[in-house]
Amino acid sequence: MTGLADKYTSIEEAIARIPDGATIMVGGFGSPGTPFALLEELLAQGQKDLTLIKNDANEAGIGIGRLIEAGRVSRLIASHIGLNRIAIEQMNTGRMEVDIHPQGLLAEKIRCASAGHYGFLTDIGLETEIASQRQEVECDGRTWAIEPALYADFALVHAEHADRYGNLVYRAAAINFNPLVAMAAKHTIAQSYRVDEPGSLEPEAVHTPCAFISALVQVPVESSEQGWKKHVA
Amino acid sequence: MTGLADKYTSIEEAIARIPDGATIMVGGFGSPGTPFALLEELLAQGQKDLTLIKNDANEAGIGIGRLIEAGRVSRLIASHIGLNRIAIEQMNTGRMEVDIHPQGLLAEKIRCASAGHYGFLTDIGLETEIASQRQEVECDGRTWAIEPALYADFALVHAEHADRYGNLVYRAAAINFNPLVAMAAKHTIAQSYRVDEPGSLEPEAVHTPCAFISALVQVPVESSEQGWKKHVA
Amino acid sequence: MSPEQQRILARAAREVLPGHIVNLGIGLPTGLFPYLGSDVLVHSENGVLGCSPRGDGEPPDYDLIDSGGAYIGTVPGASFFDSSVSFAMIRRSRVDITFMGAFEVDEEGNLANWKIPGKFSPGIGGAMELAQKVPRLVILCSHNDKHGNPKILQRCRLPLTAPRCVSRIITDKAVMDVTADGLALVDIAEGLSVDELREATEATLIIDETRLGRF
Amino acid sequence: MSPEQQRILARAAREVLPGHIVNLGIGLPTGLFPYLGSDVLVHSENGVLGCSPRGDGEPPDYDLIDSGGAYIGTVPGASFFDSSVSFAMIRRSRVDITFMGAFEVDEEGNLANWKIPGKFSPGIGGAMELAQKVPRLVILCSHNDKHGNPKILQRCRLPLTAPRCVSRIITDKAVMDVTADGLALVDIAEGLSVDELREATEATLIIDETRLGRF
Repeated sequence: MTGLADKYTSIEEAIARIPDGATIMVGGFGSPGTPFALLEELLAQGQKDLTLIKNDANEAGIGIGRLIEAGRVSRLIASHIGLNRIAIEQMNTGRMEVDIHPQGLLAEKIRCASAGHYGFLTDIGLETEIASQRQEVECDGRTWAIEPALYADFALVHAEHADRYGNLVYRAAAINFNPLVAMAAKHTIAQSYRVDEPGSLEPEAVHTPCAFISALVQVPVESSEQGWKKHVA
Repeated sequence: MTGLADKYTSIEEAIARIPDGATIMVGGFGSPGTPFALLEELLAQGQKDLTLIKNDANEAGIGIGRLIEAGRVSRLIASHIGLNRIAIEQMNTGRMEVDIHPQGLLAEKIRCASAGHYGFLTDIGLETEIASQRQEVECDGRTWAIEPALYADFALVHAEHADRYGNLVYRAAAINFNPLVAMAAKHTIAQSYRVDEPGSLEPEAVHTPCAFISALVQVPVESSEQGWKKHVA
Repeated sequence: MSPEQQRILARAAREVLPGHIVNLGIGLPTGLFPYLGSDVLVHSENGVLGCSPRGDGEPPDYDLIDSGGAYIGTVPGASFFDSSVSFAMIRRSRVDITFMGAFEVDEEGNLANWKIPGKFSPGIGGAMELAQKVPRLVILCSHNDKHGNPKILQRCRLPLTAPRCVSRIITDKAVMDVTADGLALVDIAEGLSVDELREATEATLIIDETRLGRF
Repeated sequence: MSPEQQRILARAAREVLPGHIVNLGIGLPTGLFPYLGSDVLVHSENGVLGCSPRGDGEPPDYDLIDSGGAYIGTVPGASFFDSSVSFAMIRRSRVDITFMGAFEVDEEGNLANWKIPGKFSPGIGGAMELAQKVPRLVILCSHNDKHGNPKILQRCRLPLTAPRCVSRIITDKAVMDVTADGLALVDIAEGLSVDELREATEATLIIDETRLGRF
């Protein structure tokens, strides 16, 4: 156990905690909220055989797309990968295993892990193709699908503003999956454009309390430029 | 369907929507976050045979304590009612049925309703007295208790600041169960000390988006004084 | 945008009422933006309530896209939230109406729009939950595919997005309601005959010519 | 506060390490506040991380209480959140250590502190989840009840808060660790003999007199 502010560290040190074979949740919906700098460092350090959990596959050439292209992702759990043709290619050739979940169920499976439960009971997707993959249970005379929670070793998140304890505030549509994965993984590594002293954030405006953060690094706004520029929209 | 700002109404009109026999979730943990003005109006209008869902029973003489004393609550679903001797008395004499849940499970059962699921699977309370009341299911070789979601007809919440669409911001430890019950009930009635034009709240700082709010009323800060003054601590 | 698409959008805009919370699916439905009045809020699955089109010539806000990936703006009264809250809104039917494209729709209101086995399976996104839980689902699509094959079928053949979920279908040729008895024709496109419409449709249409609108 | 209680609190404060997130149960544990260093954050179940005692003579903030109902303050770096997030913190073991009172504790580390059937059943509150999920649970209680009966038992007789959950017990007479072999005595109160302690305890104590501390 170290001091409350000691989680504020270098990006090299923070990412070096991740071993080969790790399961990693990644914040972001498309480019907004994607922790581009942390992903670049992960690419540089060379960890392989990774299982990634992210809403999407970013786009070819950016974010987790670069890890996928480098052959470092053996499995991807996502909701939609349509904007990344290389991810689709790897899925079709079997180079990368891809599990697809409806987007809201993916969010709930991650949130369920943050709450420490085994799973939840839903009626979403009954009578569709996804139903066949799920255990079902009878309650109050109706059938429900069991959706197990998604746990992970690590989460990588992107914040707009943090304090040195690791309290996080996200911005605009960059919130998306970030608060969920931050609470669901065993170790959460956060990048933030701005890091200030404790007391600089409104306590009610904190999206992710510092209790959920293992490591915090400050990154320049320019570290996201690559994502912004290549984003197709 | 009426306009977006038309949910901003009078306290009489808002509470008059609640019929006898309704199931009502109430925000607040102790006094902070308790919608005292809405509860006073409910007392004045006379609805009876109510099922209330609240973390606690407030204290004798304030908040839902006054509805309980007036014999208007036939069932209370809570986590701890130790600060209200009249509620304990009604429980012991059978005047009021009381269901007790561990506090975090109560919060999760309410949140689960906001997500629209049937329930969730937990290991909390296995090997304790509460286990006997729950259906269990076997998953991945372990036993899990099924905790059904808690749905309600109405929720009453207290906010610090709102806009006319019903976007809500809570304050300090008055957040507690308010965002959860606001999203879980079919119709949520919010009171707020301050109500401004749309655009006056930071979009990232909104705790409860207006989509979850059916009616909004402005109440004076003094309406909470009764609760503050009688609070024992 | 083609005149057919504009016709679909102009007709679709009449479905949206003051106070509505609206979700616009990827593709044609996103084109509804300029047709909407000011007293509605547009929901986007990625966590925005109160989307607006980005102003002409405005620089993009790189943190602000809709679920299709387009840079957008927001209206006063907008809010941002996480993906679990966004889908809580959907699953508890706080989103009043949603517009989506389709590969196939059928007489029971079944919808297929996420997967063509062996050809197209990029994922599900938010479609399954929107289709299953939003009280009013309006399909906007071409009446026939690019080879002229009907998309309005007796029974969907592709994997379903959700069963019995569609309320209304608006195509370049017709407006149809899903009813307990089957697909009921509401409006027919200007200049099109009922026989021509039947020819272009696999589903059986319930048609009361005395009550038919034009659009 | 009695000298015995002060002795318990002073000893308990040594359990808290820099960087810890700490939950203080209702009653005696709340008295730990002034003993804690500045590099810890105090968690309260009602949705506060970073509680501090209210300053002398400061007016209360009516929106700011701890889970016991006392008006409190906050430290820089505090945050407020809803009850589901508060218990996510607890259930995923982000709260490092919690202190609680007890009616009964036993040799297996079972804890009973929420209900006395027929006499006291005001509810569960957060106790069950804190006891089951916080990695380190330290019990602070009097060694014997007001009638002199032992509270440190071979087996709990009251309904359990959680089974096998206690790490350490600190009473006015002793500090004991729950081990695989049973309750191991760590420290004994100044002036008390091992025989006197055994007399006051129902549980069998594992005692290595060569390694015993005083407090």
